[in-house]
Amino acid sequence: MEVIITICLGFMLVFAIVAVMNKSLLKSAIALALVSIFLGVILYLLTAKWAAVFEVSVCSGLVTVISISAISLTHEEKEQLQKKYMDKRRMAMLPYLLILCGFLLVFIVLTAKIQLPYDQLAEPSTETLSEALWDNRQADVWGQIIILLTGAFAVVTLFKEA
Amino acid sequence: MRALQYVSMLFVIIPLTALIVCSLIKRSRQNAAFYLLSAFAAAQVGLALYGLMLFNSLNISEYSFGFHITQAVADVFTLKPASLVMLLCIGLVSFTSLLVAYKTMPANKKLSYLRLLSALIIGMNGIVLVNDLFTMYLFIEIIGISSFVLISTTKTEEGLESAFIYLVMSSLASIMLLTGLAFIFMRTGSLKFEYLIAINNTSAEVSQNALTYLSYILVISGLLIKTGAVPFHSWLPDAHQSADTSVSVLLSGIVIKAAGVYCLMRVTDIFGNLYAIRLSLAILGVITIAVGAMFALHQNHFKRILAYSSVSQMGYMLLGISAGGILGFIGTMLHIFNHAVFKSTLFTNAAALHEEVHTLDIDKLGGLQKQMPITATTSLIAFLSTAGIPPLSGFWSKLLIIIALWKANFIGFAAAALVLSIFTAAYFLRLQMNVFWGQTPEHLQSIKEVKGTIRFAEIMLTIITIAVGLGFPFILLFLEASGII
Amino acid sequence: MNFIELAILTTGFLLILAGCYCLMRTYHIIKILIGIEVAMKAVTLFIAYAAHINGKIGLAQSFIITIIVVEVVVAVVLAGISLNLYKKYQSMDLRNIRKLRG
Amino acid sequence: MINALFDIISNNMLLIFILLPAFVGLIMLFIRKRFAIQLAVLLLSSIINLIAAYTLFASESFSYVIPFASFGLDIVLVSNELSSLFIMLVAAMFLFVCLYSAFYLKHKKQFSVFMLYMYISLAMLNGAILSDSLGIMLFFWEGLLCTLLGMLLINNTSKPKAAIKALVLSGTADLLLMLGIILTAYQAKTMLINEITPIKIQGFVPTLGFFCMLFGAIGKAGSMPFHSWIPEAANDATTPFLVSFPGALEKLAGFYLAVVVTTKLYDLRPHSTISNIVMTIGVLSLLFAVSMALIQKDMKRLLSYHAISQVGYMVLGIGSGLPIGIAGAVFHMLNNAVFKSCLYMCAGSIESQTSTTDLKKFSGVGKCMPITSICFTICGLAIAGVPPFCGFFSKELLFDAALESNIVFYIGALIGAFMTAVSFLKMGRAAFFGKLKLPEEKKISESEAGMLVPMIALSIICIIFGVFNTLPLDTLINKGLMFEKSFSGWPHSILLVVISLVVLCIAVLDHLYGSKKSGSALNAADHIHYAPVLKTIYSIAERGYFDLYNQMNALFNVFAKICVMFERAVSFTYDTIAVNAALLPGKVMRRYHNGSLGRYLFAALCGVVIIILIFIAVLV
Repeated sequence: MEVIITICLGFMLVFAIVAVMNKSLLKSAIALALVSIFLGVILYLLTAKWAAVFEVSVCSGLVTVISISAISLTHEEKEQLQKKYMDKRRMAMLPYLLILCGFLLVFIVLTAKIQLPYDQLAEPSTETLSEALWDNRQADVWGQIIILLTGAFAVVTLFKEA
Repeated sequence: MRALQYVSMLFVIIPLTALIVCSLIKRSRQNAAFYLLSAFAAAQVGLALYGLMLFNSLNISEYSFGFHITQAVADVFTLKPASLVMLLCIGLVSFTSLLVAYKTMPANKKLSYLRLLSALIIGMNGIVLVNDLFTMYLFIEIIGISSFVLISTTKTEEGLESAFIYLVMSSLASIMLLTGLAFIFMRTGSLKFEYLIAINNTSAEVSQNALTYLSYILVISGLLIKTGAVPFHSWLPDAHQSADTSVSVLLSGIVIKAAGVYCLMRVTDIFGNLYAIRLSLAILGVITIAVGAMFALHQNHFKRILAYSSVSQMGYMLLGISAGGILGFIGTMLHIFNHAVFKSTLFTNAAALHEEVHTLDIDKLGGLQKQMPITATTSLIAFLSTAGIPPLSGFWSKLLIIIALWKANFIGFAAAALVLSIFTAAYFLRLQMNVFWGQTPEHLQSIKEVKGTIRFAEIMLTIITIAVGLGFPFILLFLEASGII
Repeated sequence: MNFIELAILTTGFLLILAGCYCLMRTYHIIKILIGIEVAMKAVTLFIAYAAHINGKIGLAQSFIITIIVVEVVVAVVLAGISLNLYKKYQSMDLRNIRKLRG
Repeated sequence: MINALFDIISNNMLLIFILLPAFVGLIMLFIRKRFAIQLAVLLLSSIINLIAAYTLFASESFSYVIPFASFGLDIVLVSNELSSLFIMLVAAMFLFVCLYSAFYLKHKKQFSVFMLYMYISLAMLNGAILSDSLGIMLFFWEGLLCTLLGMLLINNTSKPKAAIKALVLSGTADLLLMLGIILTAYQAKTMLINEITPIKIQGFVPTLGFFCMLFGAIGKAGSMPFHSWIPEAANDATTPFLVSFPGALEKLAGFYLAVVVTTKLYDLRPHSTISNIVMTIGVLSLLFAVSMALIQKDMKRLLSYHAISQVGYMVLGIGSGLPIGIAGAVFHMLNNAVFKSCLYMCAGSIESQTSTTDLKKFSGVGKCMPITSICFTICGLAIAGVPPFCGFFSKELLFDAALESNIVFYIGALIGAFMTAVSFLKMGRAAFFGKLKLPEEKKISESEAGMLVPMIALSIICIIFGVFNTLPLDTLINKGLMFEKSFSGWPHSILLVVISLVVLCIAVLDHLYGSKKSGSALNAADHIHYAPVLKTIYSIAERGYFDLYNQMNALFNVFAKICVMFERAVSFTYDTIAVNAALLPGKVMRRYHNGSLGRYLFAALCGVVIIILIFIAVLV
């Protein structure tokens, strides 16, 4: 399992770099969707199955749809795009930066012997998602409903003509 | 106890009802919704005062409640005297905002404004009632999203731009906040306040972990962005300047405090009042006071000066939090309340000027004392209160904060806070001189004093400023009796 | 710290770095959305792994689902604002949109 | 029943001094256009206040505590010898200035607002004097600042230069005071004045605390370098304001605190370095202000500079740290309140008739306004220090103290006395004697009786305090300050008296010579001028050789010019250097805010780094 997770992490990083650096926005959006999908796989392997479903369907699906529709509604000339935004040039440092920071991070963690902050404080619980959400986190449910309603108002307000 | 149960539930139910009513109502009936929401906001003020009295008579320090649909549902909200003070401010500022919006908001935007306002009120009520870090994050997001849309409601170029900047900055805040929360969650397995406080009080030595400290830093930085502390403040002046004035009242009056300062206060408490956290808040507080004031000295837009003044005042609240202890707590709460009152007054004055003169550029204004006496006087009183001149309300909260800093051994910071209050006086004097004093230019001779709801709001808030300043001893005694102190 | 912990920690922070770098360097509005999303993925990863360590997987799933809902709403609002900006400026270039200064 | 009522009143007596004026002030706001009622309320309330103050002065000392929030902010009001003395002086002066202001502002629009401010100032003043806790005192002190601002702003919002200057300068002084209070409370571990044993001024913190408190106190009284709003106010504000604030009430408030600072809070040793520094400030303030006064041509402005210069005398006395100096300073303060407000009243009286106080525009109104001119003469003689008027005795005490400290201070004080006399001779003769000249053709007469009554009363007090000086010195001041030695009676050192009189004579001669030379006042000496032998000498003299007056004049001119330059430098510091220093960082930082999102995010990340660095610094 650890091997698959590691491979997925690697893919996530690679596609994240693609999403950030690519000059074509469409490809960026698709790379982002791929990042989401690999994250979904990792979530599945970490036994967060409901979360994995949401991640794959909503994040890699809905957010991609939103960004692609935004891109297509506001399209600019393609050649102009590359000249104007210079994304590739401006982001050229990113891979090197990431490699450098990655090594630095690993170095710091290993030399300073930093542990993940886990104190055995919490007892493992068998609480399922529905119990957690509906019984113990009622406020989150209220919050989700309200935030969706707010989103709906936002759509009404922002997309309405004039 | 029964009364307290109903009161506390009403704080959730009232704005929820408002939200549902506003989402269902027809556009032709929007004025009815306006009156309803105003009544609700006023009711919230009354309920908060009543709640404080109940706490006083019941002699308890907090009250947990939830909506028990089945037996298994846990208590998810906690009411404290401090949250009642916040609820009072929320009600008051929302009421003011409604009074201002009645005049300033274009008719075709009114309904969206009402809907988003009720969502915003739910977010703010939620944030002061929650007892869980993650739920706190969720309500911060609700506040954030409704604010972005409220700022861009008028769809001016400036409004959209500032909403965009605000959105990106608060996304950064969310990322920091959530990363921090993830590590805290990793360590403790729960994000409930009481649980975290218990852990931090019992096992101090286990927290000696670099990632735990990193998580604290990230959570605090995230909240500082929401507060608008320097150097996290860049979004704040833009947003406050370009939103409709009724929205600026909300943003400056309560949003940055509910989503920023109040949460910081809770979080500092939860993290065990670490010296490192308090020191960083104190240093950033002084920087914020100084830089905010220096920026304010150079602005030419009435609302932008007020926005930078808000930045500067946030610094005092950060200092109050960093002082810690009961005195710092009281000082910060009172400063939140006072700032809510006097900054709303000043923004209401801005609305009055905009209604009558149609510009907020202070170079084009001047000598309006004779033409708009009420606006000029209320602005002067609010300014004196901001500068901390007794016996107005602002003096007391600043005094308490400075005494608290002194007692917490932050003597240098206390002195800095004292000295930097000169700047406050400086930029407000400049404002007052350029707008209200001096010669009246030719084209402003025919200006009339503003009428209706805006005038009412100005007078109401000024009376509160003066009354709180004069009646401060009694307020402090009452707070002492009701168990906040 | 074992290998998998180190891998997740490093990848997470690098993703956040990539996202923030994108936010700081790009001139395109939609790229900003992509930067935010990339960083949010790292957050989700952290929370899921936290639950994997301390065994509170139910709780963590409720967190993740809530975060996803928030993410979507933020994306919608951002898209809405950027469409409006496009209508005003006929461009998605952030360098044009600098009216507020000082 | 009546006993119970009496008990309640006497128990809450100290609150009366704060609540009664505030209440009366509000009443005044609502009575409009009925001058009789206004006057009645005014007289009644001031007299009640005076009687209450006298009762307080006659009774034993006691304190009254209002429980308040529990952080050492209890309202503790104390009536002891010192505070009751000042309460009484304030009450007495208030009666006079209020009466005068009422008649001056009769039927004017700003009457009720002005009276509201006056009464609230009285309440704040009483509160500041009575409160025993330094924190509460600061509250009342700042309240006084608010009313000051309000009074300067009445119907003058289009040119609020003086108001802003006053706000900035007094605000700075108050800030120093606040800092001083913090430092004092830090050393003494208490805020209550009565619990503090005088702190020794040794080391940095006590010295800083002492100077902060003293500057805060004398800054309120209008000493250098917090003075420059007073001449400004002479142009902008109404005369009743000048009569009551720079003339009387602010001096009382400032000096009450200065006395408290030097006798109760800090242990100011005579002949110490600190004492010398304070006395130097006093002498400089005195010389500076008086030479500025010498060249003024406007009555109100001239008087305002004298208001500053007299503070110099008082600081000189206080700074000496000797009992005779402190008694002299308090006595001089009392005298100054009397004759300075009377002089302002005279100026106001002239202004009400001629509608100007510019000496270039009018002269010789003495025949039309005999009472005013008599009052002015008496008070002018008193301020110049001519026996047997009150100013003479207080100045002699101060000279004594100055001589005992250092002869340099004595000489400085003498020069000050000389210039005071010269400037008053000039002003008095130009304004009241000689040929009548008016800015416009109209008949002028004496001012109305209501304005004259306080003037006459104050002039009589001037004489009484001089002739029967046991009354103020023994009965009032020695009781208030609890000195055992009596300073009353004729000054004990005849030599000093002779020197002072000689100085006065030189001043008169100088004046006569000068006015003859300029020919503006008297031309009686013409025949000497053109006498056969003397003519040549005069013609040489006129060219300016070996002319002592000319030499002296040149010297004074140079000195006056230096003073003007100093004044300009102070203004420049306030107006330009300080402002630009405050503005510069903002100007630089503004460039950062240029709408670039990347920059904003970068700034935020820098903030995170700052916090991380702080954490590392604290934890590692």
